[in-house]
Order: sequence, then C-alpha cells, then structure tokens
Amino acid sequence: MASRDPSAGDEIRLPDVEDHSAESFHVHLAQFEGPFDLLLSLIAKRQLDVTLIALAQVTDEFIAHIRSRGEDWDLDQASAFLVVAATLLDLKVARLLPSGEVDDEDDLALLEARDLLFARLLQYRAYKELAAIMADRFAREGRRFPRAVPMEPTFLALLPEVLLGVGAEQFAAVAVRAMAPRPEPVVSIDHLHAPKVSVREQAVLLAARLRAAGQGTFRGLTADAGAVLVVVARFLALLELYREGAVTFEQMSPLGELHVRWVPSDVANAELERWAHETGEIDDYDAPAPQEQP
Amino acid sequence: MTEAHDFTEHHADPGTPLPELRTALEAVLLVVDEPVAEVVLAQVVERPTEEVGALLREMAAGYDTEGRGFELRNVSGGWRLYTRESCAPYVERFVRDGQQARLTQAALETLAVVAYRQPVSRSRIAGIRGVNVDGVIRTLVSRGLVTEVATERESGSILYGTTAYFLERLGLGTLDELPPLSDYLPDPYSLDEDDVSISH
Amino acid sequence: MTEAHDFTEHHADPGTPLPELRTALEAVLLVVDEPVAEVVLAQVVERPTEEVGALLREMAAGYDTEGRGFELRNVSGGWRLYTRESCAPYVERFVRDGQQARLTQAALETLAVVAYRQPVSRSRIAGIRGVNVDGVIRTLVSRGLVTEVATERESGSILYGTTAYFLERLGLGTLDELPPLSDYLPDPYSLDEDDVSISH
Repeated sequence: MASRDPSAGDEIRLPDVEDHSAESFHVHLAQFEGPFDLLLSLIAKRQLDVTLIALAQVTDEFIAHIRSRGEDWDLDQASAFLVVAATLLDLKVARLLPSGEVDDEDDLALLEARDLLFARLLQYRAYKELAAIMADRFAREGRRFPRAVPMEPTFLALLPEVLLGVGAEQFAAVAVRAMAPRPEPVVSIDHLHAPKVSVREQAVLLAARLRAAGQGTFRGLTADAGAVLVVVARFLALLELYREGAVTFEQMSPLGELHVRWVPSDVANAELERWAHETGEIDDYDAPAPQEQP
Repeated sequence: MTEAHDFTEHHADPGTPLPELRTALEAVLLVVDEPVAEVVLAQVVERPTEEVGALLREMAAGYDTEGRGFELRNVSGGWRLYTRESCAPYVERFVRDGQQARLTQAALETLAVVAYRQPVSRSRIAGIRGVNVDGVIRTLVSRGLVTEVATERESGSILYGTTAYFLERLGLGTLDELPPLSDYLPDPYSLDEDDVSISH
Repeated sequence: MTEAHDFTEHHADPGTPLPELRTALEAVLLVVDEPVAEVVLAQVVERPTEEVGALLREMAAGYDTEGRGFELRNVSGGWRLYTRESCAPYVERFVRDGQQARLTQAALETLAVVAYRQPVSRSRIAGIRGVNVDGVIRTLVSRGLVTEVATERESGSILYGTTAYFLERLGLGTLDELPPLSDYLPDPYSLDEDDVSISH
C-alpha cells in the first residue's frame, strides 16, 4: 500500500504494487498517477485531499478508457466508476464549502453531510475489499471437492421412506415454478429516463436572454428550468459561455446570489452561431442514453 | 487444521508442489462414484499402471493395519473406498436416523423437472434449474425416486425418468395422472415473476 | 454445556468387537453427503458431543500432518470430507461440471453487503452500493447463496441473508469467521456503522 512521502509535499509517491492488469483504469494527474482504485484508497485514508484532484480530468480519462475498449467495455467497471465519481464529486463539493465557523444549523448540516459522504466512500471501499477476499476464498474453495458419492448398496435399503411433503396438485405447482424462465439479470435503467438536455441548446437560449437583458442572476436564469437536469445543464452552459469569454460572474458572498453579466464578444458570438446551427448534437454533458446490457 | 479458518491465508499459487502419488490417488478415490479401473487411475496420475496397482494394494493393506474407518477394495475390476465392515452398526444408525426423510426444496424441484420432462439429461435439467444438479440427481436416484432410463443416441448422455416408487409416493397410478402444467401456469397477461416465484 | 449423552455399552453381537471411536467416526464421515453437525455424529456413536468434537479436530489435524489426500473440515456448522487442495489438478480430471460459474464483481460486492448487513432489504443494499441491485439479488438467490429470511414489520420489505450453501462454498464454519468489517474501515467510522448507511 502506498505511504505518504513526507518530503514530497502533496505529491504522492506511488510504489509499484498491486496488480496493474492492462484492463484496470489508470489516471494521470498532477498529484497522482496510477490505478483509480489506489487513488480512491488514498483519499479514503485521508492521504490525499480530494479538493486537489481535478475530477473532470479523471472523468475525461475514464471516458477515454471506456472508448478505447470499443464494444468490449466493462459494465461493472463503468457503473462502479459512476458511483465512486458521484460520491467523490459530492465529497469535493462538501469540502469546498466554507468551514471556518459553524454559525447556524445549516452549516452544521453541511458538515454532517460531508462526514456522511466520506463515511459512505469508506464503506463502499470496505465492501469492495471484502468482495475481493470472498472471490479469492471462492476460488480456493473451488479447488477442494466434497465427498459426494452414492450410498453403498448395503445401506441403501436402510434409507427412510421418502416424504415428498406435497400432493399431486402442489407437485405440479412446484414443477411450474422450477421450470419458469429465470429472469436474466439486467441493469435497471429506470432512473435514467430523464429527457436529454443539450448544454449547447441551453447556452444559446441563455445567451439570447443575457444579450437582451445585459445581466441576470443564476436564480433568475433557472427560474423556468423545471427539472434539476435543466438547471444543471444551464449551470454547465454558463461555464461554457464563461470559457468563451461571453459572460463574467460575480458573487458577493459564499453561497450568495450569483450574478451573470453579458460580455459582447465577436468570437463568442461566432461560436454561439455555430452552436445554434448544430442540431441534434450529443454533448458529453447530456443525460446518459439508456444503455442495454451487452 | 485449526478450528478457526484463517481467512486471509492465500490460496495455493501455481508454484505449489504437486502432492505425492499416494496423496493424489487418495484424493481421486474420495470423489469417484463407482469402482475405477487401475489403468484409468494410472492415466489420471500419469504413472505406469503397474506402479499404481502396486501402490493401491499397499494403501489398501495400510488402511487395514491402521484400523481406518474405510477400506480400499478392488471390486469387479475397479477400486473404490467402502466403509469398514466392523463399523456397519454405526453407519447403519446414521443412515437410518441421520438422513432426512423429507426431500429438500432443491430435490423436490429437480424431481418435478424430471417428472414433467422425462426422459431428460442432467445437463438439460441443469439448464432449466440454473444450477449444477449432479448431487441432487444422485440423491433422487439413491432414494429410488428417479432412475436411468436411456442413453441419448448422439451425445451419449444418460437420460433420467421417474420410478414406480415415485408414483406410489405421490399417490398416482400412472404418469398420465400427473396434473397438466397448463392448469398451473399463470395467466400470460398477468405473468409476473413474483407470481411465479411465490409459492407460499 | 448440555448433559452428556447416555453412554450405553455396545449392544452388537458379541462376535465382532466394536471399532474404536475414531474408526467409527471415519466410517460415518465416508457416507455423509453434506456437512454433519457434531451433535448428530455424537448421537450416532453414543458419546458426549465435546469428546466427539475434540476427536474430530484431532483427526483433521492428523490428516493434514500425514499428508492424506483428503481433509476433514468443519464448514457451515458441520463436518465433511473434502479432497486436499494440492490434489486439485488430479481431482479436476475426474469431476464433471466441477467448476462453478464465476460471480461478477457486482454480484460479489452485493454478496459482501448481504453477508455483513443481514438481514437486509434490497433498498438498504442499493443505498450502500449506490445502484439498483434487484437483478443481482435475483442472481444470488438463484445461485442459492442468498435467500429471503424475513419481512420487515413496518415497511413490508423482504429481508435477505446468506445461506448454509454460502458458508460451505466459502469454507466457513459460521458467519463469525468472516473477517470483521471494522478491519476494513478506518477507526472513527467503524464505531457506528448504522449512521453510515443512511445516505438517502
């Protein structure tokens, strides 16, 4: 297991241990380079601060990793990553929130939420490790075969008379149940039925409003969003606009009102023009399409 | 072996030395379910038949002098472990008192598949049940409820069917008196896995 | 401790001397086809359970030191003979369908949650795992590793637990032999696990 090298500051020196199968997902970050699992265990052991990790980069690398496997991607690995990444994201959000003084109950609740998230990450990690031990155990036990041979003829006659315990009618019901097709395990996609929301569509929409009004608040710009997913898409759209230099942000206090100001820019306008003409483009930020199990 | 199993102990890596010939033979003899010819055992342990035969005779004599609870006997051209004759009173008591009269749920379900699908091979039953059924079939055969009825022409698989004793235990005269399955199938439109799996 | 079993002297015909206790136990173990509880073996040989238990442990240790091809193991609450692990390469040539299908990572992790949290509902497992576990639970139930053990009074949710077969497949005597969950959680968080799992 990796130990922190005191001379390396926030750099984590990674001893070359554990099985790095070609299949496993590796991340390459400024603070850390190595298998994702190890990154997780370092965070869980508080040897690495989650706020130092660029999660977007981790996510990009994971998507690239999945794509590189082509048709052959691993559903287990992908869903495990999603669970962990979502928890890390929650954790990072909670960690970035102000923690100087605990004034009111809201702050206290936030601190508790942070601890719960952290605990959840640890717990997830623990079961993963225990599952590995069980797998090892199953494999080892599979190499031992129990004695299971027919009774010696001399003793057969001594076996007690069999009790079926059911009548003919119940027996038929047992047969029906025994022969019922077993449901194939499928990954539930019930929670993924959210409509697709395009970040760029939202960007075009917000740009039009801001161009007309000159400025607005995040609260106002999302008042008509309807679904959480649209709020998220609009938040990401604003980040995109910020990257294009089309808007600036101002926030007087932490968690206070977020003011957005339109910045006229030819470059940004040209880009927005292009986005407006793209129809049906699927963006990385779109809601995931329902995925059938391969 | 200690009482508490060491959970973290690692399983044998490929580098584990192979066991002695005697140990290997003893292990194979523990799982064979009918007398096995010397030549077959010799193939399994990859040694000359004469060497294996001599060792088997030596092992059999050893079990006798050590007073083991089992004997290694060469019956009808093959070797198999049997309980020692002097221990018969205990084995009989165990078989009479220690064995379940009632079939387990798994055995009952497998029996139902055999009854309605006969003649049927083990692999087909395993496919329907979703689990290996070798042990259960062995139990059903030894309890006299199921028997080998034929061999599949192409695959050579043994096909199983139910016995007269089975009909007697179920209180039926002939197999035709088994209730038709269609009476017990749920309405196709309300077919729901819960309907199928809840019997109680 | 329970009262010692009534120890009646042998009642076999005077001609055949009864075998030693060890020999008798060895013979009975040869015919068992599932782990047999110490108390059952004690009844069969008519000796106190403690004496039989001690002798079984001694026999198991003896098989190991003698390098026998079999092991005597206390799994899932009972004793049963198994082939020695090192002999697997030979035994596998003989055992049909010996290999069990491997569990997926998701199934293993869900099984771990059930093992440590039982009795536990699907929604609670889903809360810990962060994903819907319905399909995986169905697989584990159909493999005989997990079973419905109760229904939650208030919510009516089905609660799941592991089976005796689970213990046998893992080679464990009881659930207590699972490594403690707290070993895998850093100290402050191992204190109150229940707080941890209410994430939603």
